[in-house]
Amino acid sequence: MTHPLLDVRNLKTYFYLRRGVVKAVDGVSFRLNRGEALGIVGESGSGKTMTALSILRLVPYPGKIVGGEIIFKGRDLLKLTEKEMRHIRGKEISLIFQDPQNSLNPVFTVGWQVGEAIELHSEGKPLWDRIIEKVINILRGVGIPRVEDRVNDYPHEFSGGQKQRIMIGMSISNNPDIIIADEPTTALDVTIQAQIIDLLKDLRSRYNSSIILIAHNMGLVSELCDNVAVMYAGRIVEYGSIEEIFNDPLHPYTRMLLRCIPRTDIDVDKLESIPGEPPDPVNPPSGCRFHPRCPYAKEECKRDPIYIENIDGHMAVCELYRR
Amino acid sequence: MALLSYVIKRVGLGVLTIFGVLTIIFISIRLVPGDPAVIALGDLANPDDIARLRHAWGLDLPIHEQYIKFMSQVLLHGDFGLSIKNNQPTMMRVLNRLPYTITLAVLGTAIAILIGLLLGVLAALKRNSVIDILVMVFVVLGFSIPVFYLGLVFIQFFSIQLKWFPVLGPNPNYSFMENLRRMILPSIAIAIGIGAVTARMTRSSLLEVLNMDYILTARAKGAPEYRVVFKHALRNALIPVVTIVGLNFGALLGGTVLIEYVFGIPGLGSLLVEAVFERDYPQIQASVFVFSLLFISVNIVVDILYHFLDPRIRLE
Amino acid sequence: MDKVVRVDNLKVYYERRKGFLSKPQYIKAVDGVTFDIYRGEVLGLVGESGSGKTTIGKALAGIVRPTSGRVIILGKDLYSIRGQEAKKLRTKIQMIFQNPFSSLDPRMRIKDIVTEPLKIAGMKVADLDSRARELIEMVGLSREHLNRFPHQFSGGQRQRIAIARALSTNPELIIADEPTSALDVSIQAQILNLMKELKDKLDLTMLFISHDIGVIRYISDRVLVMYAGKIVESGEKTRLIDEPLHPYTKGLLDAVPVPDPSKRRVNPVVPGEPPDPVNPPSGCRFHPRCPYAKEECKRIEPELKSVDDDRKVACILY
Amino acid sequence: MKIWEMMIESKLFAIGLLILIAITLMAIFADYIAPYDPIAQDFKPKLPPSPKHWLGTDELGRDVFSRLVYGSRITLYVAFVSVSIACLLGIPIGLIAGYYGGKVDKVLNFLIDLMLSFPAIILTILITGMLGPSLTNAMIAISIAFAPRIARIVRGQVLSVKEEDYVVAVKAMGAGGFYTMTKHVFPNSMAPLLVQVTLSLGTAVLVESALAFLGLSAQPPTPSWGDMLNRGRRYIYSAPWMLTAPGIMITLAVLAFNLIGDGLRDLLDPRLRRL
Repeated sequence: MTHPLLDVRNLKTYFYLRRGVVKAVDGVSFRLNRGEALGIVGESGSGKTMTALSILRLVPYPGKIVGGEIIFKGRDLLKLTEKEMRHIRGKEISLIFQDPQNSLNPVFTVGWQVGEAIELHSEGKPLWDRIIEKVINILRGVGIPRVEDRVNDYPHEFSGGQKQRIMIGMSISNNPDIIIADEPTTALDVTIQAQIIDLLKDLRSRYNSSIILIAHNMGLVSELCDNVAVMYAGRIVEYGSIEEIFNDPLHPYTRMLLRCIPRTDIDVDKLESIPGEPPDPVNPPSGCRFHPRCPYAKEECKRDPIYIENIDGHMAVCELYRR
Repeated sequence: MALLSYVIKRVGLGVLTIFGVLTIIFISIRLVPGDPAVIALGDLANPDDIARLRHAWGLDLPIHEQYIKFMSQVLLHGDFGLSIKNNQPTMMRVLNRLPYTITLAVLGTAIAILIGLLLGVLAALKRNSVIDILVMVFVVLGFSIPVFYLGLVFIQFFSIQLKWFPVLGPNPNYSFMENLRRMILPSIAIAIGIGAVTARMTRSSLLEVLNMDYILTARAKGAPEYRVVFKHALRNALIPVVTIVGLNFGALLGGTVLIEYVFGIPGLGSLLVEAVFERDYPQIQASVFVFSLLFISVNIVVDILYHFLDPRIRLE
Repeated sequence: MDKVVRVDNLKVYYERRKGFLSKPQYIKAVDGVTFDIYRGEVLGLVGESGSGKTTIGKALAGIVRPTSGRVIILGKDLYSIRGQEAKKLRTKIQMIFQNPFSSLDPRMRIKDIVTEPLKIAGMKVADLDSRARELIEMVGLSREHLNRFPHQFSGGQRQRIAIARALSTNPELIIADEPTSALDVSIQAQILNLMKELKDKLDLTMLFISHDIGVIRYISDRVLVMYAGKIVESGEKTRLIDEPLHPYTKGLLDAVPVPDPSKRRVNPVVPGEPPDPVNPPSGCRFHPRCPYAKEECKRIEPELKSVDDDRKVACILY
Repeated sequence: MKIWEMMIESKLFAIGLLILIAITLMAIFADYIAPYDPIAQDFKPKLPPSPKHWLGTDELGRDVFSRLVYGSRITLYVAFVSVSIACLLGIPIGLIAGYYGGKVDKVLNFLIDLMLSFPAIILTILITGMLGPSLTNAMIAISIAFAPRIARIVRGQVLSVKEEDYVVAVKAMGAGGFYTMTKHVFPNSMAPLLVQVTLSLGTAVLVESALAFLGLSAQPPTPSWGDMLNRGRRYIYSAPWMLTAPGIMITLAVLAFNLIGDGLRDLLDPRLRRL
């Protein structure tokens, strides 16, 4: 087997708060191959965003990566110097955020902001005119109308959908190996969301970039991804191909999560709902963190370590499969 | 152009405010218990003199005519009447004293902004470190120590103990350079309070901005940290800081009165205090007016600057 | 059938002044909307942001005065009656808000929150405490919760409290404005199930506003689809969603990603963005984005016409 | 929250409160604490600090420590009375402006802005200058200067609370304006107002001592910290102790109110505390 493009091993990112330690990411491992689109799904607080930020080593204060390895093209990103890491960010791995309203700097023109991403990773010092030319091409490519007139406009002069297109343009400006998209359509309307998904699909086929799509919306993931990792309370509880996850989920959480989504295509009498609430991040339950809400929970589920079932890459962390 | 029309509107509002300020100043003489002319000249004054003064101040007219006379004199000629002290036009005396006060205010503001930005940025970048704590101690103390006491402490320490500076501030008898040297201590004293406020605002504003998604965007692009802080964050963080500096300029102007008193600087503030003790009502009115005129003007400039700094508002 | 609500050519324009001297502009949030809500049904109101669905909710709740048109609830014109009569009618309408973190007064105890509508209505309740207990247990919380403050609860629990509050006066109409969109899916399912259960048990009449068609399909009986301040289509939910008529409804339904990798979208997406509510396009407001648009769509403003039974659509194609 | 819980939670609040309590006790028990009559000129002038006169004597032979102790009365009295009057004037104006909105608000807001076009110290000097220097007039001046500040804070607070969902929710229940205002808007505006009033008390101490320093507040021989500082200024070479003690006391009093205000803000708004 060839080496994966990205290999995250036992990643741990903790937040040190006054109340105690929040183990936002607590032993997460997954692999991403070149050209693959991986979905990471979970509810709020499951640690999916922090996993993304950890890969770029951009965890905000007071969070810290306290363990694990992030092997990217054979190098452990956690062992790079800050300067080496800067050359990875925006050039080899880029990031798109949830809320386009806040992800562009309000006091600079969009042309300058996209241009900066190019300038920062250019050899020598290219002329700004050349950069702007490139910016115009990129923005045209992501579907901004009348680009020539608009490169010198400020972010607030664009609609939410257009801002997200600009962010996407920025993220592909250096033709990166991996694009991490953190809930890129959550703040957008459904029709605009569909446009953005199409754009991402299109870019993926054009540039052969790998995509990590972070989402809480299962529909979005099924629309775009090849493989899915399901997170719950800081851990991956299930990983598999898109078909395996949606057609044959192993973990009770995945199964219930899928069944509690109100569908547009079928009528149901009663949604399955997961009882209870997600756990307190400072004092998560022992053993399998889902056990207090799980209808199949057994006594063993409360104990560490937990059983990992792995059938040809379809993996679930659940005692149900221990024989 | 949007910015131009905003400037016109803002200046128009300023003019309206100046009208109101003058009205309040006009009314203020009604606060004098009894006849202002009698109080100004003293109980033993000659009745003719009192009548003349009453006439000069327009107190013998019906109130609406007094108002029209007062407003037209001020607005058309900048004339608040003659000073009781030496019969000079009050406005001329104000203008003679103004350069000291303006120098003090400008130097004070400049130093305050310098201290404020420097300490604020430092504290924000070294959050929760010893430096941050020291800056916060400075902020709390600088905010609490009265400017006049601080001036006296400076004199005790820098002038009397260390003999670095003369005890008294500038006055017309010295050369320009000497006067500038004598301005240093008063300017720093006046700057500490506002510097503290600015530092605190800069710190919290910068910390807030550093939490924004667009800062993460800049980092995710691979921008080096100094560029993230000084280019992407500071420009945004300055927007609220500008407002705070503008609002506190009033406190700084009030401070000049006290600092001029402490250092014996013959500025507008000491003129005001002298006028109060001499019951020189026209002089009080003229001096107070110029103080609020300065404050209003600075606020107009700040508002325009604010519009300039923030494109979200600029193009509305 | 018994009508609880009759909305007649409702228009709500918001005034926006850009500056001190400039001419006011009018945001046409709702621009001529007519519909009914029948007793015992859940009417789903679906649309994207800026379509005017929240404004309709507020107009029905009595907090946004219409620019023109009428809102008739239980036979009375909500905005022309006064005094006791108005007060009496208002207590029969209750609202549930989107964000449970801001819709409960942080300084009040839960027992005061859930019984507040009774106090405002001036309703004589023999035992306020027992009513509070009854309400809180109806929404799946327990009586120990009554003495706590809102910040001690999670989002889902707070929304339960908001539901209890809305039920306190035995209202004839409940307006639910995106009650689950601030919640995680697993919690959303709990709240939706609770609302459905209560609807059946208490025979509630409800206007349910949402941008999520899945939620609308689950909870409502009939659906209105809004676009740029107008209703473009209405009808029984299953038929409307399975066989949409209006090009916008079709586009909207197509755009929703389904959690099933075998059902990936194949149709092209609706291009463009919703129009500026100050200057909406002439004719049909959807024409600039519509794949079937003809020349006359720019001129003729289509009316909402019955196609069959209870199905209405505003499009010249029909 | 209980006061002692708040003190444990916020150290700054605790320090501020302790200083304030100390100054308050000093004012209440001045008769027992002060060793000598603060007005009597019983001793040799300008005696340096000694066991007999902890803080020395002033140029008229009065015990500085005794004057300092009695001075706390003036300071607290002026601060509390004038800020209370400012609240009595400012709170209703702010409530009316914020609640009614529209034209009423425009007019009131213009008047508030107008009063705020005078720097606070300048306005108080204008008023005391016209009324004549005295303690009462200084208090009147401070009340007038602070009322628009309070009004503006209340107005801003009402305007933002009015838009909160829970207030809209109450309106949707059919509640009247008066009910909404008294049950929801006003109680939820109180916390930030409390912070501002505390900080205003500090500013009032500052302004009063500035006026006294200029000779525009309490007249001699009344012991006041500002006046003591002004006397000390004249003997900065020969009797430096005369200005140090009152200077530090004014600073401490202002510091106390600022610390309590900041502490309250942190305690009431946990969002800011994270920064």
